[in-house]
Amino acid sequence: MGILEVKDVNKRFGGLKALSDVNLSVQENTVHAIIGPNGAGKSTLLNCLVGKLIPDTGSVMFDGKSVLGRKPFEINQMGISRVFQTPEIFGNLTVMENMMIPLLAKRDGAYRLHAIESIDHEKDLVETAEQMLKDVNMIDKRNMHSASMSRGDKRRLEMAMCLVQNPKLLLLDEPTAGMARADTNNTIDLLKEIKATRDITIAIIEHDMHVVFSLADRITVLAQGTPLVEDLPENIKGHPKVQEAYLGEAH
Amino acid sequence: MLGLNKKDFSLLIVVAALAFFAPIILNIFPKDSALSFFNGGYPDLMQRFAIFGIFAIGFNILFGLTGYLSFGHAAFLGVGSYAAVWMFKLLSYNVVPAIILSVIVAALFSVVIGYVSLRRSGIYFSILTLAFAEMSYRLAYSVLTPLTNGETGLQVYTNDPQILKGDGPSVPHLFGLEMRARTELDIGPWEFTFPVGYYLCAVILVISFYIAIRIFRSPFGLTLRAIKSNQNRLRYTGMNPKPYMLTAFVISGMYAGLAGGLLAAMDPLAGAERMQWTASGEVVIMTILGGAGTLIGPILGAGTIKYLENVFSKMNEGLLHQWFSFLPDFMEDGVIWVVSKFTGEGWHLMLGALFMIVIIFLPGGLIEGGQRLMNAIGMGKKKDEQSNSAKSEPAE
Amino acid sequence: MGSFILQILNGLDKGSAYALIALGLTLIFGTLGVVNFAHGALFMIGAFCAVTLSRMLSLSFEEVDPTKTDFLGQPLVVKTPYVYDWFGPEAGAAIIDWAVPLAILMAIPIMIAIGFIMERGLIKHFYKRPHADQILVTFGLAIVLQEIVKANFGANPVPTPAPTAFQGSFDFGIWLGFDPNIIIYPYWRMVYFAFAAVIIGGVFAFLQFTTFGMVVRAGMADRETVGLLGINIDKRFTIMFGLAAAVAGLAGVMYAPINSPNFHMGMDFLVLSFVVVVVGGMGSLPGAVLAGFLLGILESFASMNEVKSIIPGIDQIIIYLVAIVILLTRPRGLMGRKGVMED
Amino acid sequence: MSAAALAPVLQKLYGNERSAYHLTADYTWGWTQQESIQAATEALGWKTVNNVLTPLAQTDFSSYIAPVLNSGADVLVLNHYGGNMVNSLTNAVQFGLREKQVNGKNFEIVVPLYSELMAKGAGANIKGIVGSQNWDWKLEDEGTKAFVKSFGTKYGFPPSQAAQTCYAQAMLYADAVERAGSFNPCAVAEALEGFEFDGLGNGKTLYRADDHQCFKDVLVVRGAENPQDEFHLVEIVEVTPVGQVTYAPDHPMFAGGELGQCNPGA
Repeated sequence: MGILEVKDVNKRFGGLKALSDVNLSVQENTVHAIIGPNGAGKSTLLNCLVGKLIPDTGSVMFDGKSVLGRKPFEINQMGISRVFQTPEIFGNLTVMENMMIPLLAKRDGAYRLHAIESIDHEKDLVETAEQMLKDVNMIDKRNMHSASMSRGDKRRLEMAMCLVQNPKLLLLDEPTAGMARADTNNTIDLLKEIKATRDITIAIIEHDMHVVFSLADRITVLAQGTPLVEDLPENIKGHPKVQEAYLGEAH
Repeated sequence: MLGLNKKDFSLLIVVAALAFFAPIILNIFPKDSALSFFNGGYPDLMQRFAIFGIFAIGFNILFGLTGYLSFGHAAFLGVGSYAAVWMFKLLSYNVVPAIILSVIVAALFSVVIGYVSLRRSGIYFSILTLAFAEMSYRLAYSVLTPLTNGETGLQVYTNDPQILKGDGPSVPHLFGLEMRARTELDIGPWEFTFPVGYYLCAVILVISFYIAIRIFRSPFGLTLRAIKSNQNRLRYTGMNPKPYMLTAFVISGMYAGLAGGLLAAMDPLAGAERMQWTASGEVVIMTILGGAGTLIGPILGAGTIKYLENVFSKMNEGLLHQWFSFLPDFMEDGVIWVVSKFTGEGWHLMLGALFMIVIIFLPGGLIEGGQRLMNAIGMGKKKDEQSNSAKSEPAE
Repeated sequence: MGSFILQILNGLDKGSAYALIALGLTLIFGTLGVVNFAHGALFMIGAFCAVTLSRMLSLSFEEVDPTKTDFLGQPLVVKTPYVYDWFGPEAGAAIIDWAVPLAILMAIPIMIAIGFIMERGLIKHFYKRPHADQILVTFGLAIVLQEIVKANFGANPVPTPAPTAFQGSFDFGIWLGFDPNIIIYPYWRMVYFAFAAVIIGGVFAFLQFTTFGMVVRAGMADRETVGLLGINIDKRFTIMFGLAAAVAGLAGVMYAPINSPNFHMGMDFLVLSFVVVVVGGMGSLPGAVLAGFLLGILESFASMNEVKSIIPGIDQIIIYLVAIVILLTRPRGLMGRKGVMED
Repeated sequence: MSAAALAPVLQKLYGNERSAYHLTADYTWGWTQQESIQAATEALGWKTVNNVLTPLAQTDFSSYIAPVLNSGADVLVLNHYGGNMVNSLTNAVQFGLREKQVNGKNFEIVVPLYSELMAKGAGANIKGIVGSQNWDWKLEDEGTKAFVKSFGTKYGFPPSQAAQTCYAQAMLYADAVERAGSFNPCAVAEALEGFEFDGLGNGKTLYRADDHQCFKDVLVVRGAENPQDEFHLVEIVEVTPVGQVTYAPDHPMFAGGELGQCNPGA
């Protein structure tokens, strides 16, 4: 049994069949990559996992519980954190304040009224946040306005915000999209370190094969809404079906 | 101190000192001097400073922190006033139960209106709040007259029950201390008035301000700012923005109700015109003029508007002739012609123009203006960074 | 049945004013993405164009008539409009009588000019600012404009009658086979409805059948892409602002005989027209027109005695009630597109 | 009061057999105004067909006016004031009500209370409309003449009734303070209670002690059909003497309740 089990998921948008009979099993403490050409349904699948979309049929089980019908914040509370394609952070807040929000959500749940005690008095949370910032080499930016940072820093901050919650599953949506090579490599190093130092499962959607083959323990190839193959990275590389799917896209 | 950091504490002290010494500061010009015209230290105006300051502080908790622009907050002020006057009618002129009930009633109203309006965001939210407020206003004037006494306004009549009145005073009072009682102090050419009603408002203003600081600095306040910044991220971070928004909405509604209750406590009369959308627009203007999202901005904005309203609207042509009599005749007439367009009855023109100038050039309001001024003269360069993160968070 | 038809007529007429204002608001919002709270003020300025023209035409020279006295007992000063002198009393009187329709000619260039000045001088600095700032700065502008009008024309309504030929009312009922006096409707209101229909049709035709309109429509759908094509969309948007101002202004000119213009009429319509726009769906032109007529008709039905006797006070709140219900059930209004103005 | 003054004139002009349709501004002033005019006209033998409340914020009254002709009424009473009245009257005339015949009679419009400012706002629509006023500059008494002369010389137009009211009130207050020898509101009130005066243009005027109501002659006016100049918008039809409009302090319809105790303020 994997920590994330997707069974027979179908999703239609009007006449377009975005996902058909998707089955996927992500094992605990692995990095599982989902690749596929444009329009293969990767983002749709991801959105079905985090509560943004509800599949027409099928089931999505996380940690033995169904996520279907739950709102994004409930799914996060179950232990799934998500990194977006373009970094989504709280641009109006400082880096440190950005870090406090996920910690509050983790400790207090989806809603708790803490209107009187100062945020500065949350010593435990502040310490955890500082430690996390140290881990991602951002501690010197703690008082910076996050909107004014570089895109790479925003990505790192977003990753830190997800990791600080100690999620069981981290979902990454093309974490290196639009990045320069150097930044991409930094991100790969960061993810490798995370993988090495934490008990965490990572599901990653990616275009960049370099990233995928540096990180993934298992790979699922999606084409036209259906999983083509699921296998170890070394077996995927020369797989004829995969080549066909990608070449098919090129034509 | 008081759970505040040093900077916030000094801000609180400044506000408390200003509130406490307002009767002196605002009457700084000797009473026989020509400048005494600019004195604002009379009870009615000072009470308005404090009451609308409270209203704006509360509005800022919603608008300044979350960015949700409500165009219907005057409705809560209005129901607060009605609730207070009903307490006067039923119980006694003691202001304590009146103010408590006005806050409670406003809270109930804001739960209902907030719950519905917050299902939408952006301009849709603004229109929903506007629609609710206009409905309240129109019904208060007509169908609900048995509750509101229509355009005459709700007031206390001698045949009202007032079951707890006994021998108590026939004017609003705080356990016997009449709101309109005052002490006057003459020092040489100066004359100062210290009204009881004002001091009640001032004390409540300082407490309200203190609570607002705590809210701003709390995890709740941070969450509200996160809502303004990126609701999507917040949802995927495990928080449910809806109840936070509703809480903020209700808190600001309670502030508005408190302000309404105090208005009634100063003058036991409640009218529907307090609920009109233009009245809601006024608190928006106050908050933005001062600086939305800053702590002290809304109080400044409320004070500025109420002061200008009083001072500019009472400048008439005779007075202007007096002032500009030093100019040669042809210039005098020209200057007066221009100035008179902006004063007296034309003061709204002044308000509109001032408001436009602030929005265009100072999106952060007067607070931003002050900061820029400080920077320009080389002061507060160092403070800037600090205040950016701690204090000022411009409208967007 | 008669009263039903009558209220539909009423609703169409009220709706034409709402629709015209909402149409202009939507043009500005759809093309420029700006929420213009000063749009009501443009409507008001249009109405005062009619007032101004009728005053200009009535400009008079003064002669003392020693045979009569004025209220102070002094010789009476008789005023004769110059147009009487130039064209003879009859033609002169006719010209003054037709001041309101003539004001259309005057209002078009004035309103377009005001629109250009507003867009170039103020609005263009607000494209990148939050909607709240746009609302607030145009709200400030609305106050300024209405105060300027108040300072020049006073706070009281200024009666501005329709040409004599259009005064009185037409008995529709007879025409439809009812008894006399059952369905009567004022001529001028029918003119207003027809006028609104022409303007609305004109605007749609303009957007539909001209290349200019096509580009603007494309820009409404996707501003950035059209910009990338190398089309100077900004310039076209300025023109659109002028057009929207003209639509609002003409709606105001023709409205002057229906209710005597006063400085506050813009604000009275503003709130309503925003409700109309939102109910129609922000950014949807057909939605704005549809919602304008729909709300006009609903408002008329709510004011019927039969309805009021069931739900007292319903006419006070009907518009807002409908707005709330529509916004809750159809979040983007009747015909709104997804993603418009939701942040 | 205006109703009591108006009724005899209405009877004289329009007879005893009329059916009235009321449009009433939906707030307390409108309600009381409507109530008194209904009572006064019903006493003449008029029937009341309907009374429709209109929202105070209404600007276009067409949907309220459209059903009037079809209701069988031959008189429309507009219990509106200020902007409401200007718009509703304008709308009513637009609908051509005044040119219509109902029940074999000319259709008439009555506005129980209006001022010159409102008449000015309504423009030509005010022609022939009967209503009541407090005061008019065309009155012939010495006080009025003197006031009109000095006001007219200074401003170039005759004073409105609002101008006259302000002037008269300021004079009265000054006089009351002088007589009371104090600015204390209670003393001033006492000086005015039961005070009767004349010479300010309104004729003999009484501030009744019992209920603090003011009693004086009421003018019934009518919008001039052919005004000789812009100042002659209305003509005086009749001056109803004060005796005819006085009512007992405990009159069920107008009784204002007890006065309560005077509160001098701080």
